[in-house]
Amino acid sequence: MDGSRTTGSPYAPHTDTETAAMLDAVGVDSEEALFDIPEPVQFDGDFGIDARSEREARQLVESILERNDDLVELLGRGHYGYYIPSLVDHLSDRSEFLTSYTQYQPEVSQGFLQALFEYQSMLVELTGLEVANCSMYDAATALGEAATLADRVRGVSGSVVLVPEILDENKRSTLGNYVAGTDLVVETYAMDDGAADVDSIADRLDEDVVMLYAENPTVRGTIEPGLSALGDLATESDTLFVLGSDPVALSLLERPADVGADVVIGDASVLGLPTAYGMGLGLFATREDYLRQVPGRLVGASEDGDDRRAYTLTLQTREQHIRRERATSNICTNQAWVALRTAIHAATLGPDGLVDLATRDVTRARELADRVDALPGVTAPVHDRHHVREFVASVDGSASGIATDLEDHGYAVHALGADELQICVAGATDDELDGFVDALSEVIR
Amino acid sequence: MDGSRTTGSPYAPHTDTETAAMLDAVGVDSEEALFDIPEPVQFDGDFGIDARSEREARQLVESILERNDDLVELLGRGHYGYYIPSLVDHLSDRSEFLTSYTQYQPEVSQGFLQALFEYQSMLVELTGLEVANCSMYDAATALGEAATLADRVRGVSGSVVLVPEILDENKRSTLGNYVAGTDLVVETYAMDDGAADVDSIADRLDEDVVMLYAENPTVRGTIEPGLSALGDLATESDTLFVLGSDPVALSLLERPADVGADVVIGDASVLGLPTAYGMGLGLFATREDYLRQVPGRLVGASEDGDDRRAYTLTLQTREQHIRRERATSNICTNQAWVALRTAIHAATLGPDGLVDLATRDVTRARELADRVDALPGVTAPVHDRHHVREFVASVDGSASGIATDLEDHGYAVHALGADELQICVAGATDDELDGFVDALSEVIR
Amino acid sequence: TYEPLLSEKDSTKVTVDADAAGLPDDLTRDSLELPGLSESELSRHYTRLSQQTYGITSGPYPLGSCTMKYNPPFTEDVAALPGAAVHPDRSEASIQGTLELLFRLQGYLARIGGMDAVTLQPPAGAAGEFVGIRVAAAYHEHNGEGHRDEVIVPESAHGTNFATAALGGYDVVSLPSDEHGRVDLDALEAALSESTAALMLTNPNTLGLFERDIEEIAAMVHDVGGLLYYDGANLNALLGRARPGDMGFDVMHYNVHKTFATPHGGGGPGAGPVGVVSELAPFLPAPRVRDADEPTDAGVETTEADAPDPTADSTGAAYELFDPEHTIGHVHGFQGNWLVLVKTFAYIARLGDEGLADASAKAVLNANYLGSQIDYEIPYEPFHHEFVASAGEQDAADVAKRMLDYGVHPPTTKWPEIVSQALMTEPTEVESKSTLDQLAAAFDAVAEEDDATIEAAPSRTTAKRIDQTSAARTPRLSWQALDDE
Amino acid sequence: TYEPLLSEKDSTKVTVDADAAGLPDDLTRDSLELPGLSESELSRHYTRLSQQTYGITSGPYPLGSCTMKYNPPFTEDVAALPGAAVHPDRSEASIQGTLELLFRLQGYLARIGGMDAVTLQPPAGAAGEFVGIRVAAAYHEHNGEGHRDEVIVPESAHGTNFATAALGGYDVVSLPSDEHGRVDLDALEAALSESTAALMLTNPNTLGLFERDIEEIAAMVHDVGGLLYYDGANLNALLGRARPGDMGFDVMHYNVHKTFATPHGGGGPGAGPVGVVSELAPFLPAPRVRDADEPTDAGVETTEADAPDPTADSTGAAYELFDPEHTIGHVHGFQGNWLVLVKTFAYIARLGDEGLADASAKAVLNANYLGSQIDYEIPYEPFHHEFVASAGEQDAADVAKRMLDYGVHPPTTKWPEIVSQALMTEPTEVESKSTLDQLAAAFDAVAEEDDATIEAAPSRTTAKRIDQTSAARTPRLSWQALDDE
Repeated sequence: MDGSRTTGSPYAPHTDTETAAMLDAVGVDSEEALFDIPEPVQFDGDFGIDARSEREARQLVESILERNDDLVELLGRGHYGYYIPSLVDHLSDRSEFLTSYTQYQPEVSQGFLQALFEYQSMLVELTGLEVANCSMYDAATALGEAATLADRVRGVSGSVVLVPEILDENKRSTLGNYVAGTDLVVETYAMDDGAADVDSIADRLDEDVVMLYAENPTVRGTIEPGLSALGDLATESDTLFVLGSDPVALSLLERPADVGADVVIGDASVLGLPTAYGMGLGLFATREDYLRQVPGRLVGASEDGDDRRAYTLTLQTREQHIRRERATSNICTNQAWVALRTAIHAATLGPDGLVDLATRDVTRARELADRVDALPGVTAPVHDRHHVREFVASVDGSASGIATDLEDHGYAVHALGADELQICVAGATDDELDGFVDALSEVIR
Repeated sequence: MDGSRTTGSPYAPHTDTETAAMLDAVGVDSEEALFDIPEPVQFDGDFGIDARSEREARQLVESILERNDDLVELLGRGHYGYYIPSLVDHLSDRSEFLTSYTQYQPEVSQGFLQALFEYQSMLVELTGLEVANCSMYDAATALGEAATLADRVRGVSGSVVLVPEILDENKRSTLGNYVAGTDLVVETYAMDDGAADVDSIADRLDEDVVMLYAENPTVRGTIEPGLSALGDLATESDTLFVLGSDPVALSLLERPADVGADVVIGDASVLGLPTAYGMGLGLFATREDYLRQVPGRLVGASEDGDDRRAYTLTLQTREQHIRRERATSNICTNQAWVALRTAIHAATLGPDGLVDLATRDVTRARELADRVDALPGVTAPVHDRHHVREFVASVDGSASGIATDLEDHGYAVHALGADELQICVAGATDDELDGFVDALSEVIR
Repeated sequence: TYEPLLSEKDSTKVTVDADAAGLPDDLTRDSLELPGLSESELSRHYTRLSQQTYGITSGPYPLGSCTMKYNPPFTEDVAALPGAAVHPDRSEASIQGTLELLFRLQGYLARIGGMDAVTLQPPAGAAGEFVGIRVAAAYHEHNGEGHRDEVIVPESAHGTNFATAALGGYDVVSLPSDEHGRVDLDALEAALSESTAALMLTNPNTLGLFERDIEEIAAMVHDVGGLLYYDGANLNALLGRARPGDMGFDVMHYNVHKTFATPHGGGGPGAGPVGVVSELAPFLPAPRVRDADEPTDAGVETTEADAPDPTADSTGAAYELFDPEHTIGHVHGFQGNWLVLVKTFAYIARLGDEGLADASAKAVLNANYLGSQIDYEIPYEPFHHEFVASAGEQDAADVAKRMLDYGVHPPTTKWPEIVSQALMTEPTEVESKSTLDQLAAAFDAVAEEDDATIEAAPSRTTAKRIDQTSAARTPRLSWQALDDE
Repeated sequence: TYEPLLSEKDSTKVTVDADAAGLPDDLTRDSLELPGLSESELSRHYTRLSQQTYGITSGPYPLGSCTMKYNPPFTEDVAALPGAAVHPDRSEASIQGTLELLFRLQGYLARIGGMDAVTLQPPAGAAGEFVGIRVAAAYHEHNGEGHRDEVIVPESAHGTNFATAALGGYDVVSLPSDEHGRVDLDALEAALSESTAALMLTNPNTLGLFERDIEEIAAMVHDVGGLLYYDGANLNALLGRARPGDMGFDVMHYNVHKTFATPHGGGGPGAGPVGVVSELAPFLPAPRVRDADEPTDAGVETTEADAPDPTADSTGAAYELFDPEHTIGHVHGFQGNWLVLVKTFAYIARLGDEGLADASAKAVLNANYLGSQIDYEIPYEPFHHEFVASAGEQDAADVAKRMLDYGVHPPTTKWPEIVSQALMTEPTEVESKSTLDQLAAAFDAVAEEDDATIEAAPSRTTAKRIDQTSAARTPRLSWQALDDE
């Protein structure tokens, strides 16, 4: 078997003959001779990891993931299991997209650059802001980046970042790490029946506050009625107004630019990704004023040598590989491929589909709240607000006990505190919601 | 919603505005006005088929296919569940391949033509014959086409097609339909302990026999020891010698050209397709002498206007779209995409992998036969022959009863007649074979 | 850019070791020589080859009679479900899902075609034709009319019609068109006789014209004891507006690729299910699928045409295979191209009545709109889903090659011969107005060009014009043949 | 050929109907204007865009420090398994599969890096660096050494090292190389002080050279109370031959894309797991995963590094999330890029010890072979998995553009600056000798060309040389911006 491949990496193509020829060309006797590692730090143990055939490796992962229970997830709070059209998978899985690198050679990367340019453009339309980057990691890290942006561009001299008291704990914690190297401190503002308490915020806003953060919808599914008021307050106090949202909500709810938002962050992978254990796509859009302080990558239009339109990464002098410790962020690898998926998903829906989806998220949440409210021992929604996708219900008895019992019936919901459940309709079929109401009525009986 | 799409086909892109503009350009008021159907044959009923979202249609198929039991298939007899490397799916699913038409415009079809040319070349190497077409439907129809080829090129004036008495019933039936429009009749020859009875064939071969068909391996998994003898006999009697096989068996067993085969048929999708309820890929190779009598499509090398190598469908004057009722076959659409998959699968294995696979099919079948032979009440293999992939075992008690009991244990095997099981190792993991032996020993207890 | 053959990238010769398999030397080959390349190298090879292939995802593909429409990728996903991978010899009890899908698809197709019973076994349209011809033969034979030895085929029919009739052992009687491009009734009258086994017809015909006299044609054929065969190639024009069964056809095949958007795969796999009226059902290939609780003697499942269509779930009924009473037997090793049938089912379930009817409406609208926008003459009207324009003084094949330079796929050319220098054009329902405008612009640009320009085309494609003559004169059909030169 | 923007194909403006949602007008936007295209049109759009994108399946991609290797597609399949789609807020009991995979991956990585505990949360390499810096800060703070405010970074380091240290609030102290291209020990001595929080290092360094004095460097850093951080960018050179933990590193990140072949996706998603020695484990981000039956106080799972590796099946053990005792909290909304971690696990499970060691061997062999075949000078040796050649009198960026014309992707250029006109080249283990020969031919062809030729390049690409300056001077970052012009 003259041309046999050596054992070892299944993805290294070398035959024995080729390896020998290459070693000969280099002028050494063995691969070992190419390693210049002092003896004391050489590793001669093993990792204890078995090699497997492709089939065996696949079976191993299958056998592990089969341990995950097959539940209908009525979970929300930032991650949603919308149905993803097959086309999104088939197009984004094309190997040229999937296996390409960051577009540092734009002449051979026009396709991906254009897709990212289109992604940016969709977010510009959704937010009404002039600039969107082509991704951060997720909503939490985008919030952190917004805070460091506020720190850089502060119009006031203060140090406070003001966030809702109901802010998701993980987001709050991530923000804490992002501001740990700055002088910023994170403080919270009160909520009034599930919405920002505008009066108390008005009292709090002064020159010490560099950034005000609000979410629409909030983490409890309520639609914020007071965004314009917050925007006005922020303008008056020269505070950066940062709004958290996502592409589905933005298709229906107030346009951030219209309420005075300076930055919009959020998780754009509500379109494009299934629930993926928290994997996300950080949305980051801002006003043109802050263009040169934006973190992350930007794709711009330019011309090529034939004066035809062409796309390229631009304003790279903001970035770490050029500006090093004076960069606007340390981000390098981001979530480009997820952005591609999100753009394709949004495009398959089109504007009609997006508005329909968000509209259904409002009406179906309302209908489900009414149905569970009709059950004895359940009150929903807890907040006298409009909701999108999800709402909080209060229950007689232990919320966590009910949630566990619901799992046994095949449904996953959030238990909040002692006596609240949060329930989400996004991505669920009508049959699944019917089944859930039945299961809940049985569990609380 | 100015640009809304009309309801109807989700794949027709027309907005209301566009439809109106197009009707206007044509000069009619409605789509209905474009149909020139006499009133008596108009259909104004409905099919009673519900429209569904993509998600619902997918769920429907899922809910139906979930009814198929998840069994370990130790079934063979022409269809095998070899593991298919992921790369085969990912490459063959590329939409340019999947959604293209027959290559009647070769200038924009070079890629697929080259892949088919390479497929043909692989079969030329495997069979040793000079010509392979780029597919028939499956082994049974390829056998039928071989008979009509024999009819056309007959060197003798007879009418008999001679096939093994153990020929698969469906193949035999399909052959019957293919020769129904000719003067040919199908007769069988006897087997001797699972192999062709060369002596009785020698007695039978005369000027009346236009075609002699043998399989290697046979449908019972035995390797034919007498192929050269059959080839010699066929040559002497000027009979077309047609051999049935497949790419895995051909990688190890005697090369058809070396035993005097005039035609090789078989199912090439043993590589490239999973068990797919009998879906196949008809292999058809023959000697150059019969080139202009070959059924089906052929890809040839040529040159383009720049004198560079290019590929094109060739010798199309054999085919139905040119020669109509004098064509070599009525085949039009064939199994091109399956041939692509088979070529990719064969290429991922390479010659080492192919020989290894076939070698393992011999050794593992032998080992499994030994293991089940050791069980009380089981004798295996029934035939004192060499086997590849599969073998027949005789059992005390009802074969069909045992097969049913094995299904309850999660294993599918063939029951043949009253007291024989046919068992196949191809594609099964070692764990699965261990489990099967355990299950069998339990079932026969 | 040129992609080398696999064999030009590597050629590895492996000596076969009979001992390793425990076989005697004389049962094995000596060696095997094939390319031995890594996954990465193969990945690049086939990725490049794909990029040199024009598919429906590359642009419009208006091949008349070929019906190239968008293939929804979700149908690939469902065909790839683990539950779809079953061996053909599995017990019926263990593959109730497969049998349910086939049974329901039989019903879908019966209803769509106005037929009583359907076989899903034929693996392609031509194989479906062959089943139709074999069923007709068996029917006549059963009725003591085995002497019928002629099949009538219109001159403009698809080549497979002729070849299929011949393969079935019939003499082919060719039928000319009348001046309007339809069946010439006088010629038909002359062709019909007690030797007539069947007339094979498409409707709309190859010119896109509806055979207005179809009722009379059916009566004439039936009067002499013949059967009327419907070639389903053009069914995409009629969905929900007319059904072959209602027109008097006795047998028909469906091209699932043309009508139900299964991908063509560069030449297949397809599927060519065949529907028949109840009299012919006993002759259909074996096996078919039926509801185990409602079997019928002749194998005519009126139930399958009338069955409800549960939206979200399996029916849960029990299904079984059965052999029709006078079956012609098998025409394929098992049940045809199963994975293609799964895609067919998924597509029909997606569109439903409304979507299917709209597909035909938009297919006809698109053809008529495109026809209204091009400068080439279209001699025969009113056409439906396709039209046949004439390239006039130009050579239609050259026109097609030149259209490639405009980035679109050309129409089918030089067929049917009833139109001189035919450009047979079928845009299908999936093209947008703007794409049709782009196509029309390509037609019209070429219409203005001189012969020298179009004879030199194409120049912007992967390969320039390919020499077909030398390819046929000196066939080189493998890399071995190239090496031998 | 030019592919129009989606917005140039269609622009549909939808008026938002607040009533339909039952919302007051002032809670909704007025309208939404985006392209409204059919599946077929989108399919063509993105298919064409993909064809205008160079991926690892297009050809060699020898970007130094970026480590572009073949991405086995089976890892995509397992990441697409239905069981992988779980919501981050699911109960631990209901996602034992996810937790098992993460736990076992923590163990794999700990063993490969010689570390005691691993967090999988950082969603990219730079995020991993940030975790390392934050963990170091928390550790020093915990020990009453919060005054340490300097991080030392070699001049030739990746830009993220500098930016990360700055984001963490540290002053960056830049460290020059010695004449051999390695850490200058005298300069290090001068840089180290009681203000030193950490030294960030890659090994092999950016020139591909192993830092031979690594033991002494570690001792020096530890002597002043600093921590030693390992940037995993170059780990693909050392698998199975040396481990950062054994060299004295206290913290490290792994670039799963570079070392474990997860696809780069045109810029992400990646994952940047971080491994630490046991002293630092209590400070790792929350949550991590542990065996519920063997929890440890500090969260150091010696069990995860020692656990057996069952070949075919799940372990069946029970797993749980926990917060390390002095955790820095979250650095991501949940657990990072889960689907990427699934692919990482699958790749490591495929290769095993033998495959991983061979990957490094072949990566080093390939770099050395390619280096031996090109005409450009390589000033620093002996290099491992990558080398930095000098374009000499040529402009390295122009050399790169010209290489595109030869159908290959060029190396990383103009970095590290220690080599003038740097061509930083890393072929990885997946390239064959023939591909390396093709690459060498491209290098050598360009080396012979004059400045005018290379300055005019590329000419054979989708776009010709793109004007970066005007793109930055007049930013047009959306189709809206183009429309406004």
